[in-house]
Amino acid sequence: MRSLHWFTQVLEVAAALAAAPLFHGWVNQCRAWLQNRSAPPLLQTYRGIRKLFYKDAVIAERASPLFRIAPYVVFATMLTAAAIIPSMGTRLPFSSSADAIALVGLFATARVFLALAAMDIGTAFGTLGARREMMVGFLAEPALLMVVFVASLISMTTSLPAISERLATQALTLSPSLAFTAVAFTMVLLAENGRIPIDNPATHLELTMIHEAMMLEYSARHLALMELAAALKLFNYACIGFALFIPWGTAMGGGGPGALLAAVPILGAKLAVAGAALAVIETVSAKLRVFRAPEFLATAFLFAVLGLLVH
Amino acid sequence: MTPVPFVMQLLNALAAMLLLLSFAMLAQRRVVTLVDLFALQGAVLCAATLLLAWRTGETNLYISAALTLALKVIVLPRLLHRLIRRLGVYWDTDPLLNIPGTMLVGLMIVVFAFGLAQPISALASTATRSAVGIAVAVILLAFLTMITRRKAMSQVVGFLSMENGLFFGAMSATYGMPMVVELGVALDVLVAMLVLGVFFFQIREQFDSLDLEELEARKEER
Amino acid sequence: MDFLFVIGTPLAGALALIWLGAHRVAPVANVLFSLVTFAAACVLSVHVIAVGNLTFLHEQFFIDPLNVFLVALTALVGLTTSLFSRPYMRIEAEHRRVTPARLRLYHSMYQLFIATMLVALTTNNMGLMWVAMEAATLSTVLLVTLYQTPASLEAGWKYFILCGVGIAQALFGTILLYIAAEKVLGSQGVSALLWTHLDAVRHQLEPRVLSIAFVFLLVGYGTKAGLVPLHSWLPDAHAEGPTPISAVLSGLLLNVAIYAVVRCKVLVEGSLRSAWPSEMLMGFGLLSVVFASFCIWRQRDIKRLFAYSSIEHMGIIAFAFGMGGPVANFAALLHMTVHSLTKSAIFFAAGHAAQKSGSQSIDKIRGLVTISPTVGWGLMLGSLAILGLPPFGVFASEFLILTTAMRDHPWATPILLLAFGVAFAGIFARVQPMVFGDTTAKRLPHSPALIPVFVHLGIVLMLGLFIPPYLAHWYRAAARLIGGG
Amino acid sequence: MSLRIAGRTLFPLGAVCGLAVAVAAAMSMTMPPESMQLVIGLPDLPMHVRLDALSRVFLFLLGASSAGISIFAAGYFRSGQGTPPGLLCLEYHLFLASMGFVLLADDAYSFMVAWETMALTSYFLVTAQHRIAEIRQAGFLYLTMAHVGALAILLCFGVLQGGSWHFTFDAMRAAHLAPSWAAAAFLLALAGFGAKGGIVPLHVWLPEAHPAAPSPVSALMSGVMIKMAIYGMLRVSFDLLRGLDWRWGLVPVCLGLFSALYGIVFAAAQTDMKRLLAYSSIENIGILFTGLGLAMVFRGTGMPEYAALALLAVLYHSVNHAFMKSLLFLGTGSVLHSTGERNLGRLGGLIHRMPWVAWLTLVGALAIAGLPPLNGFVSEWLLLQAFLYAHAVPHSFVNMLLPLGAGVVALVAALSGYVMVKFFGVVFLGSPREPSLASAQDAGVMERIGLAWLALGCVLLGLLPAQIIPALARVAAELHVGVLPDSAAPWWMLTPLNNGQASYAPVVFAAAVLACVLLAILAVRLLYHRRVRRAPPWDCGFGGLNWRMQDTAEGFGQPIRHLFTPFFAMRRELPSAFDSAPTYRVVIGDRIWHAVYEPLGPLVESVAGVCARVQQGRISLYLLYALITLCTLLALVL
Repeated sequence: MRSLHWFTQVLEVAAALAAAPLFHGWVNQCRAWLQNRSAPPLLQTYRGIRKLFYKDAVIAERASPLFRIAPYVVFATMLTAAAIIPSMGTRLPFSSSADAIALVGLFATARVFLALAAMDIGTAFGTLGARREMMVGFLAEPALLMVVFVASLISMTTSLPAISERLATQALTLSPSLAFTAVAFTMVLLAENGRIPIDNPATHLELTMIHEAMMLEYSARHLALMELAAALKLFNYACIGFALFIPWGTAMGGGGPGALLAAVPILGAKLAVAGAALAVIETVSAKLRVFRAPEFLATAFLFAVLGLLVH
Repeated sequence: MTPVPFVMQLLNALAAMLLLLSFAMLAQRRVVTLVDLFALQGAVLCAATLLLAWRTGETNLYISAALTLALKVIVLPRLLHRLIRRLGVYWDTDPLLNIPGTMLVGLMIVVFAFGLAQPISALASTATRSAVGIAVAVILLAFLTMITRRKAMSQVVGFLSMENGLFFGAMSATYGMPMVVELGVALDVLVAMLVLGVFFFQIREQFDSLDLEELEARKEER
Repeated sequence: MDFLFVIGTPLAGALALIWLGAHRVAPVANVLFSLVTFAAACVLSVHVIAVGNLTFLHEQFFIDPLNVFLVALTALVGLTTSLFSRPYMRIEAEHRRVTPARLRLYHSMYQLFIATMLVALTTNNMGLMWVAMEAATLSTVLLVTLYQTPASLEAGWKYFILCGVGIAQALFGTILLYIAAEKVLGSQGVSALLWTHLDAVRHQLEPRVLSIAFVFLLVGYGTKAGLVPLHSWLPDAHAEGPTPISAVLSGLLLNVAIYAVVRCKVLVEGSLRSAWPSEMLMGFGLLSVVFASFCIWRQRDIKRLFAYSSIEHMGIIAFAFGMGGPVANFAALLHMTVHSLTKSAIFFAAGHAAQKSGSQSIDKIRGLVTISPTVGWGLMLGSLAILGLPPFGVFASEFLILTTAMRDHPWATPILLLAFGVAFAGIFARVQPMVFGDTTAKRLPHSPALIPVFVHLGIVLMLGLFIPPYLAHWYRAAARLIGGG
Repeated sequence: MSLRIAGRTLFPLGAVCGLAVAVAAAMSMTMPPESMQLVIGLPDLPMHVRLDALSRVFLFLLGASSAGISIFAAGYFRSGQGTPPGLLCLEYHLFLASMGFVLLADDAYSFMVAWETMALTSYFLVTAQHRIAEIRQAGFLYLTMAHVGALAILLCFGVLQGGSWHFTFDAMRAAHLAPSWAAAAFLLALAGFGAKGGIVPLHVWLPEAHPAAPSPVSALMSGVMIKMAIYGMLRVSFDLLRGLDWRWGLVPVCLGLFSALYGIVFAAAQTDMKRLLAYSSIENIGILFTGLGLAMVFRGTGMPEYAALALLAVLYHSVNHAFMKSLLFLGTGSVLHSTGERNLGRLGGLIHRMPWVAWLTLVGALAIAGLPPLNGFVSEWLLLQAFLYAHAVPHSFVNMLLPLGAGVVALVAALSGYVMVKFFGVVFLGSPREPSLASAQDAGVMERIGLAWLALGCVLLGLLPAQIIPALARVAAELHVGVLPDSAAPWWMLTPLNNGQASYAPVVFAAAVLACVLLAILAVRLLYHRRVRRAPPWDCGFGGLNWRMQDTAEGFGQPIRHLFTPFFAMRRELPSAFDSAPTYRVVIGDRIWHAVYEPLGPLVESVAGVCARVQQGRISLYLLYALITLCTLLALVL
């Protein structure tokens, strides 16, 4: 049984690493369809990353070591996060060393490093991006934490797999607090992953860009790692959403190898649906002005708090 | 009610005179006259002391009377007169409160003093009911005189008059204080006068006048 | 014998210094006389500790725990002040602020002043006490006007008149006391004014007369102690006289006046068996504390500033004596000690500061730490000590007073605390820029001899952390004597 | 100068002593409380000292963090303007000693003596550069607030003794107070210790005094001294004060949350690096008060385990903050020394010139931002865990509203991330904003050791909470707050309540992240290549990049200013379209200062004016006062 748990753990991390670009590509494809464009291939993200890895890295003259370390740190945190989130099975040996709060802290670490790296060169875009990222972050992070907190309150634990298990074993009722938090979570997801209406990953317009502004000075393998980390982040967020709001289908405590086997396609299905839904949201909504972003996120925070109140 | 002996009636009359003189000083604006009134008050005090000494036969009181005569009737008025001549301050300007107003306040003070004196007179050695009250009144009237004057000289006379009141109080109520004390007090008064004399010259040297308005510079900023 | 030395040395000194005049040994002689006085006072204290209460000269003088510690304190501060005055007055003479004739007056009157205070403290005769108090006023009036400036003359005049009038009230109070005592003790002899005799029969004294007497005495000696609203002379006199005189006026004379009030209070309360004399003292105390704290905010003259602080502290002491009881009395006595030590130290430092800067105006004194670190730190530490910051002794007494106030008169505590806060901000805001900050003045080649300042502050610091047992014993005995509460 | 040499040897000696104190405190954690009576003190109240678990924790905090600060100080203090180094050294060590004595004091008198000595010595340290007018003003404000606070504490002790009129802490422990008196004592303590700690609205001195002081002193004040306020608060609320209604615990919770938010929002708007850190201290004090209040609520409502948890969070955060805030202040000290600049607008790019300082400061910045696996996260985690149980409080409104505190804590933690990115990014990253920065030197050996020691502390406290928590839990047990269950978890795992509901294993966690980083580096190198080319920054191809194009500190704080406008009293000077030399200036004011403190001076002045009216120099009037006094008193007597 223990070995199965370890296997689940490794599988989850490997799957995250492998499937994150795929999910990213899927969302892009869906979006293109919805917008009547011809869609890029599903594996386009992989190709882009592979290409970047082969290229020579160009680094600004005045970049400090922090600039070169940051992509690895960001990537590593996202990967570690993937190890905590119960995407396929809830009995993860590693998850006991980091609970949901630590997960939020992990995301914060990534964000801080990203922002610091962006400020390192001293370009106008870099600092602008860092500032905006931190602005989005300081509202998104507590909102996410409140989402987790509501779930923790319902299940009386902060361990993410345990939350997931308890929510899955509950009767299938629509708890109002969970409904509120689900809305909040979706909004946070959009904001944290640089999606419309907060950011547009497809544009480099200086007035509006956030995430891309921070990436401008990166090239080659560093950029590849950053892109991979971004994809992983989106994947992780999706998996958090599944764990909190649609935990059914993941391999729970009692389940053997069969349950795990069943969990893989179920996760795939969830991802497919989620990606499509994300694309729909992005298509139907318009990009907000940067100054409106705090309002958007404050609303998310408010929803999460409402969820706490109606608990 | 037992008839009051003649000596006591005389004492009462002298006491009343003291009070009257106090009122006169309160109303007087001319400095020279003020000093004269003070000398007169000293003389009355001396007479009262002698009377009491004769009645009680206390030698202490004779010495007191002699001291009073020497100091308050002869030395101090002469000293003051000389100062007035040397310094040329004959008149006080208008007092701070007009004379009728001052008189009215003085009257109230007398009433208050008499009220105050009642428990003391009950305990006093002499049978003069009003003597203590008059002493208190003289003290407080002298106080009032000092408050209403604008010249340093008049203020000093007020101060000395207050001393008279004290003396009268001590004498009428207890036949005088112990000798050590009385001598000490007399010495102090004398020294005070000497100090004052020095003072006047210093002040005049600095300010060319003895006007108290010159002496109002040390104050807090509002 | 030792007692005669205590009283006689300064008297002899006064005469000798008239004779010595402005001779260059006069300041040294001044110190020597003070030293002998201090030594005699120490011997006397040891003597009293050994054998208990003493009376001298047909009971005209007596020594008990209450006054012996004040005698020792007076002699000590008298000594240190004379030490301080030696270089200080020399510089003043060099600056041509005082003439040799005036210096003669100064030295002689200084000794006389010390003598009168010692007499006032040790006399058993309430009348003699009055005489000594009046003599103390007279001997200092001419010292206040030593500089012959318009300001000092004005201050001297006010000092003379207001204290003279005040003390006249005290005389009347003494007369009334005599009237009441005579009925009990008889007019034979002079025992009717001897405090020890009065104290023995205090329960038989006629209460109504005594209450009136107390009012007169309180107003009279209260004027000398600078209790608001009778304080008006104090800021002027303390600010305009030469600094050594400010130091002894603030440090010693106020103590003596408070001592006189307390002696009277003991008698009156014994007779009355009611608490209103205490309440009156407390009222005066509170009023003084509050009024002085606020007035501090208006000061532009360094010595005036600390004169108001003296009023505040006299208020605290009066309040503490008013509360009565062993702890409050103890605290009040302790406060008298630390206040007189600290305040005289502050005046020493302030005097030097003013001398260096050529002005007593707070705005003109800047950056003392840079010009002369000892003066700067002396002033700073002294001010902090007087503001009641631990570990200085002032805090110890204020702690005891505040805690007793919390117990007995909780309503007064917030008032006191408010006043402390206001006084703190007021004084500190003025001292800080004087001590710290930039200055255009040059650093002085030699630092002034401020040993007295640091000796005083050292003692105060010690009293904050550790009160020697014999001293505590002494205070306790004195506190018991005062009783009340 | 011999004094300087003395300072050079005395400071390391002080560091060794600090270390010894820390070690001794840590070793004796398990021992029962010891107490002693000293010969000094007041005749009826000799000084009492007592060493219990609570004092030991704070002694550890004091010793361990001051060790690093002292080492740093040995390299830092140089003679120059202001107080000479020898005197500074004396004041510095007196300051340390008085803090130690605060922790040992076991009666009101010795506590007050130590407490005020602490204020006094730190005041002298703050005004070391006394020639600068702002510093003098800061010092004045500081000492005044400290003194007023001390008066409140004194009053608090006066209430606490509860009628026994003994001022030993033992007497206070034995006293039984009526609920209203207990509340009064508590509020007085809150005011007194809050003024020291810098809780809003008593915080105004803190952003003035901390920047004014020399950096090691700022570090001591922010890192250690304001913890003394927490110590005092804990001592009063959990040890001395009995019979307080639990609802009063909500007051520090609310004040704390507000302070935390207020502090961090202001920190985000600052342009002076030390002011920024000072405001961040206000935030942290707010968090500490929140935890304290929470513990009180839990204790009062019969949930000892949770109370212990909240108390643990407070203690842990105290220790953490001592390390990280000292580290940051020392970092700014090094920057200040080598550049002479405190203004963020004139710094930048120092990571190249001062790599040691930069990297060690980064540890502190990340720690204070509450990022795992550093120490700031641990205490944040503990506090959030405690908040998780807030809904169990048996009161209908409280149990609904209290969990919202977690939201505020989360918001504050996220904002502190923002602030630290601003702080570190603007000071150390980017390109230098002044030409003079090119000559900046890295810190000396002593300074590096000091910084490294504190950074090490941050890391160790972050990685080994499971080893430290049992020691801290003794405090909760000894104060009868509550006992945490024995942990059945392996040594690397932090499971405070041991119910499987929450666990955190920073060692594993850190190892995982580190392993991921290393694996990624390795994989990239093995699979691909290591070719790197250096080139001018791309910057979207605009070219002509210069340092003025970077965000300024004002710019970085702009979103916060925009979002939290009601907090600030802002004064802007905007350029018009026709200015030949357009300037933009924004001055951030504190509304509380303007509303509460500014009118105080004029108020007192006006009362003083009324008093001055009495004293108008006229002798007649003075005589009249005497007469009126006499007559009034006589009338009273009759």
